[in-house]
Amino acid sequence: MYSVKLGLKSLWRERWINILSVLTIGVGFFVLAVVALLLLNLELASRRLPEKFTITVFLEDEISQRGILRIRKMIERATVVEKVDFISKEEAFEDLKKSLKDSAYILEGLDRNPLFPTFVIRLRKSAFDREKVEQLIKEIRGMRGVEDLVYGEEFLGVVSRFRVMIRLLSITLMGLFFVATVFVCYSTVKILFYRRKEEIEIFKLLGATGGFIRLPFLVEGSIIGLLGGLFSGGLLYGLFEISRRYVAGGVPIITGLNPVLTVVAILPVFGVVLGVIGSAIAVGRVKF
Amino acid sequence: MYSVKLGLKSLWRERWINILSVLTIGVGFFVLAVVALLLLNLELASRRLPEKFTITVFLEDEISQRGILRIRKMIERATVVEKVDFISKEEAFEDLKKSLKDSAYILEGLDRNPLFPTFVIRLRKSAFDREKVEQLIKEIRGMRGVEDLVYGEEFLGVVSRFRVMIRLLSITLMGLFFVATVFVCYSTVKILFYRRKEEIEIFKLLGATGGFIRLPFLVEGSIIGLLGGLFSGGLLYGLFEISRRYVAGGVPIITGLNPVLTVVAILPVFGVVLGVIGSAIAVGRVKF
Amino acid sequence: MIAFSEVTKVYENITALRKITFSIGKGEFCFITGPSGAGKSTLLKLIYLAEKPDEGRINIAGWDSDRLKMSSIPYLRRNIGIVFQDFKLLSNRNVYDNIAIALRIRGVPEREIKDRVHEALKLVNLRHKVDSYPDMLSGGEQQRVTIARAIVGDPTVLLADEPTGNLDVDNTAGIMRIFREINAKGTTILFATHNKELFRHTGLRVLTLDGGNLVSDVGG
Amino acid sequence: MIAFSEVTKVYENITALRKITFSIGKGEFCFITGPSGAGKSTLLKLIYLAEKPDEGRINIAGWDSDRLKMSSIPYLRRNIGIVFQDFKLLSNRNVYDNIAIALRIRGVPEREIKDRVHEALKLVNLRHKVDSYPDMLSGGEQQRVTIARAIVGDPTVLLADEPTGNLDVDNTAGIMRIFREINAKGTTILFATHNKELFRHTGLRVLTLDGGNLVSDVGG
Ligand SMILES: Nc1ncnc2c1ncn2[C@@H]1O[C@H](COP(=O)(O)OP(=O)(O)OP(=O)(O)O)[C@@H](O)[C@H]1O
Ligand SMILES: Nc1ncnc2c1ncn2[C@@H]1O[C@H](COP(=O)(O)OP(=O)(O)OP(=O)(O)O)[C@@H](O)[C@H]1O
Ligand SMILES: [Mg+2]
Ligand SMILES: [Mg+2]
Repeated sequence: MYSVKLGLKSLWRERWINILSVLTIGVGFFVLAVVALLLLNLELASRRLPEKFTITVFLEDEISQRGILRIRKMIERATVVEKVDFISKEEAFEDLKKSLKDSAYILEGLDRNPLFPTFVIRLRKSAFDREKVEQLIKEIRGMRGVEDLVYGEEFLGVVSRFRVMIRLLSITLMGLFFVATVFVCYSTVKILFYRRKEEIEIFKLLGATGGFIRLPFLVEGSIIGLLGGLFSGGLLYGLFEISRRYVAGGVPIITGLNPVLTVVAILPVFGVVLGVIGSAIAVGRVKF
Repeated sequence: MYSVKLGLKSLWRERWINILSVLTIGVGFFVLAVVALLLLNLELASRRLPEKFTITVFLEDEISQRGILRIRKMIERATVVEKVDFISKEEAFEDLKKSLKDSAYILEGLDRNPLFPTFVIRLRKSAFDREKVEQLIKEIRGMRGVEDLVYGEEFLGVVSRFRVMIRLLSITLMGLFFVATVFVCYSTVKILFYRRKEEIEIFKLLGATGGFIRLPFLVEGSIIGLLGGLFSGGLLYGLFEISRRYVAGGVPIITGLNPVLTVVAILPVFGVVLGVIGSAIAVGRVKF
Repeated sequence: MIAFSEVTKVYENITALRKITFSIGKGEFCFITGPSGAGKSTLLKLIYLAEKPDEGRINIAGWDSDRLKMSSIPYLRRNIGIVFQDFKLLSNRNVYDNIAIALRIRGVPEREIKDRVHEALKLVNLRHKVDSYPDMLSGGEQQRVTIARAIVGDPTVLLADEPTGNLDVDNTAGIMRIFREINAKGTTILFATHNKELFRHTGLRVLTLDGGNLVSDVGG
Repeated sequence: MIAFSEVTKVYENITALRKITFSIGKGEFCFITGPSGAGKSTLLKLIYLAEKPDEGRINIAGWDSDRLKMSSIPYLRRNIGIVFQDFKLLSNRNVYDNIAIALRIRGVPEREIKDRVHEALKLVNLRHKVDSYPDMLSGGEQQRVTIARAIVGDPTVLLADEPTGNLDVDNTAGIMRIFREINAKGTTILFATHNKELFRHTGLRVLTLDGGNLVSDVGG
């Protein structure tokens, strides 16, 4: 259709201003993508936190193998539990020695192993739920054969608060950056539109329909969006590669940015969508 | 001068497109400022890391007060040292008890205090220098009255690598974001300039000098930059206030962003400078 | 074909047309004259629907301007060829494209467009300027491109607003000849001009406007 | 005042002016005529330095066009009033500002500008349109604004390119009268037009161009 060709031609005719637009949008996308990846990875990192949180259950010294098994089963049934490890008296002593490191000599004077057999419970990282964890702790405390239980009560609170904060921050910032990028797209297309007001006026007077007028802008907007997306994808991939190759061992904040290649691939699609939406809004309703 | 008035008038005449420009630039600055603050605070946080790094020096059990003083003076003379704390045998034992927490009962069977009097050396956060620290460690080891010395040899390496990485990342990202923002400014002014090509052509034919043609653009560019700066400052301050008030306890990553108010104040100045430079580049040399 | 009844057009503080009534039959060739600011262009704008009347009714080819849906305006305009007083050429397209666009808008196939554009350019003596851009043309050449664009679509109505203001005697005669030929084939023509020489001895109908009033309607 | 010697101007594939030689004295009133595309506008463009000659030399008020520094072009242009064939009005400024801009560029104080703009508007009969924007004006009104802008600065040379193409007989007569008055005060005038009626009985000098050649130079 001629209207489509018109958009393509206009792309070339106004190539300088279009290159500016592509670069502007590209940079916007790039910023958005980098920030999004940083936040996503921060969120992922914060999700890993509760995994490190463990509940240590001290069992009675003279507990039977059967008792141990019974308690283990009880614990494993809870949904928040990821893994349960049993540590015998002897293993516990070795562990303590290791953790004391250079001060391990203080244990030398001991005449007997003062430690208890223990269960170390690792909590599941997904579906981390403070209430359920507290419920579990209560249950374990009530079980026969359990001497004592150690858990980071305060730490637990901190973790879940931190998670909420990170999530809130992510959503706020992502929202802001998204609005900013859409805005850059919109204003770019709007400026293109302003520049062509006269042309549109003439087209209308010559009998062009609304579709004929709108279509070239949509084509142009989508291609500018596509190129902007490709450009930002290129930038991102470049940043990724450079940081991987030239920084000793790689900058983990960047190389660790997990789905970097997925994002690189998605950016152009995102560009086309935004370009079309931006153009549609910028052109608006065609009046005669 | 009329030329200045021209710039002001044109600002009003093309207010819609100018508002778009202001918003675009404002969003650009905002993104830049937020990223800059995040990176700055990450850098500051990483500077605080070595502060937490301590060298623990165990002294001989029977060391004299004089000997203690002599070693202390030696240590204090080193430039990398921030603070030296002396912990007596008794204090050290209490500390150990605390750090063992619920397992402190294991110390009950001890017939004597097995610990040594110690110096805890806190390293200076500024001017952190791995080589000097290792030099100091070597010296301390060689001193009379020193039984042993514990320091995070590996940790030391990690810290300095982390510092380098953070700094590299900051510089790269800041550079990229700066280029992006300047670019948005430039393309905004360039688009304004494109729009007024015809007007400029007419001005020239009527006998306007280069200065007369350039000045309105500089005025307009600087005001758009100023408004963009104010807008971004407002956004930043808004984000700051909202996060302070409505998020329980404040989002530390934002409220902790240290010089937020300074940045809010600097943004408009930054905007004017960029606006003027952008305009000057966009207008370029006036040919007749 | 075109009927005005008691049409008034007011711009902010000025009455550009005051209670104008006239009607033009199919295939007529009618001049509109009057001094600068008389309302000639405004009258044409009302016909091609670039302006709406404040009072009165306009009927174009059976369509009542009041009751016309906005979406059908383009299709009405496709039957009207317009020579704009200020040319309205697309400055970023060459002569060929400026003329072809009128056909492309109508969805005419590209091969047919080529023949018709070249034919129109031949009529206005501008075949050698086919690749030029408007700002590389002289005033008179631009005006002739505008004329070529107006006639290339074989319109049923041709509105010409001061189409010879920038043309010398010979070119003017050429354009007048073309218009007479088109008219002979059945196209209704409205020709706004301040140049009384153009219609003095033709015996064609002349509407004279002055200060927004229709002061005379003679001939035809 | 203005002297062309063997001036040739070539645009890409076309020779717009070929070895043109003539000279115009201070205070002269000279017409330039010829058919569409003859090179009239090109000749004027060479005088106001919008185009450079490819061959030959042009001398304007003692300045040699070859040796003129780019930075002094604005100052030379300030002595030249130009009526552009395509008007070149600023579409985003009203009539007052469009005329005043010519004086503002020269640094004339605002109070003086007001008087002079109103005087110029009175001369072209447009005082009632002082606040209108160009697209609210009829073709002839726009042309008169352009004329007012050209004369408001009391130029030593006035270049008028088809300044009456959109004007009716009465307005044309008015403009011619103004030009004669300005000329009587010492302004040199070059008046390009295809309308032979304008100079037929004036006895003024007429340069005739055709296809880029100077084919006659009579009167004066
Ligand atoms: N958009 C507008 N807004 C306000 N006034 C307008 C507008 N368009 C035209 N006018 C005024 O209406 C009057 C008639 O204008 P019109 O263009 O119809 O005149 P015209 O007969 O074509 O004159 P000309 O021969 O000079 O082209 C003029 O006084 C003009 O200033
Ligand atoms: N910038 C340009 N590039 C190429 N050709 C040009 C350019 N400007 C003018 N020409 C050509 O030079 C020739 C002379 O143009 P010019 O504008 O001087 O004619 P003119 O005598 O003013 O005609 P008119 O009466 O139609 O205004 C024309 O054929 C025109 O197409
Ligand atoms: Mg008109
Ligand atoms: Mg000309």
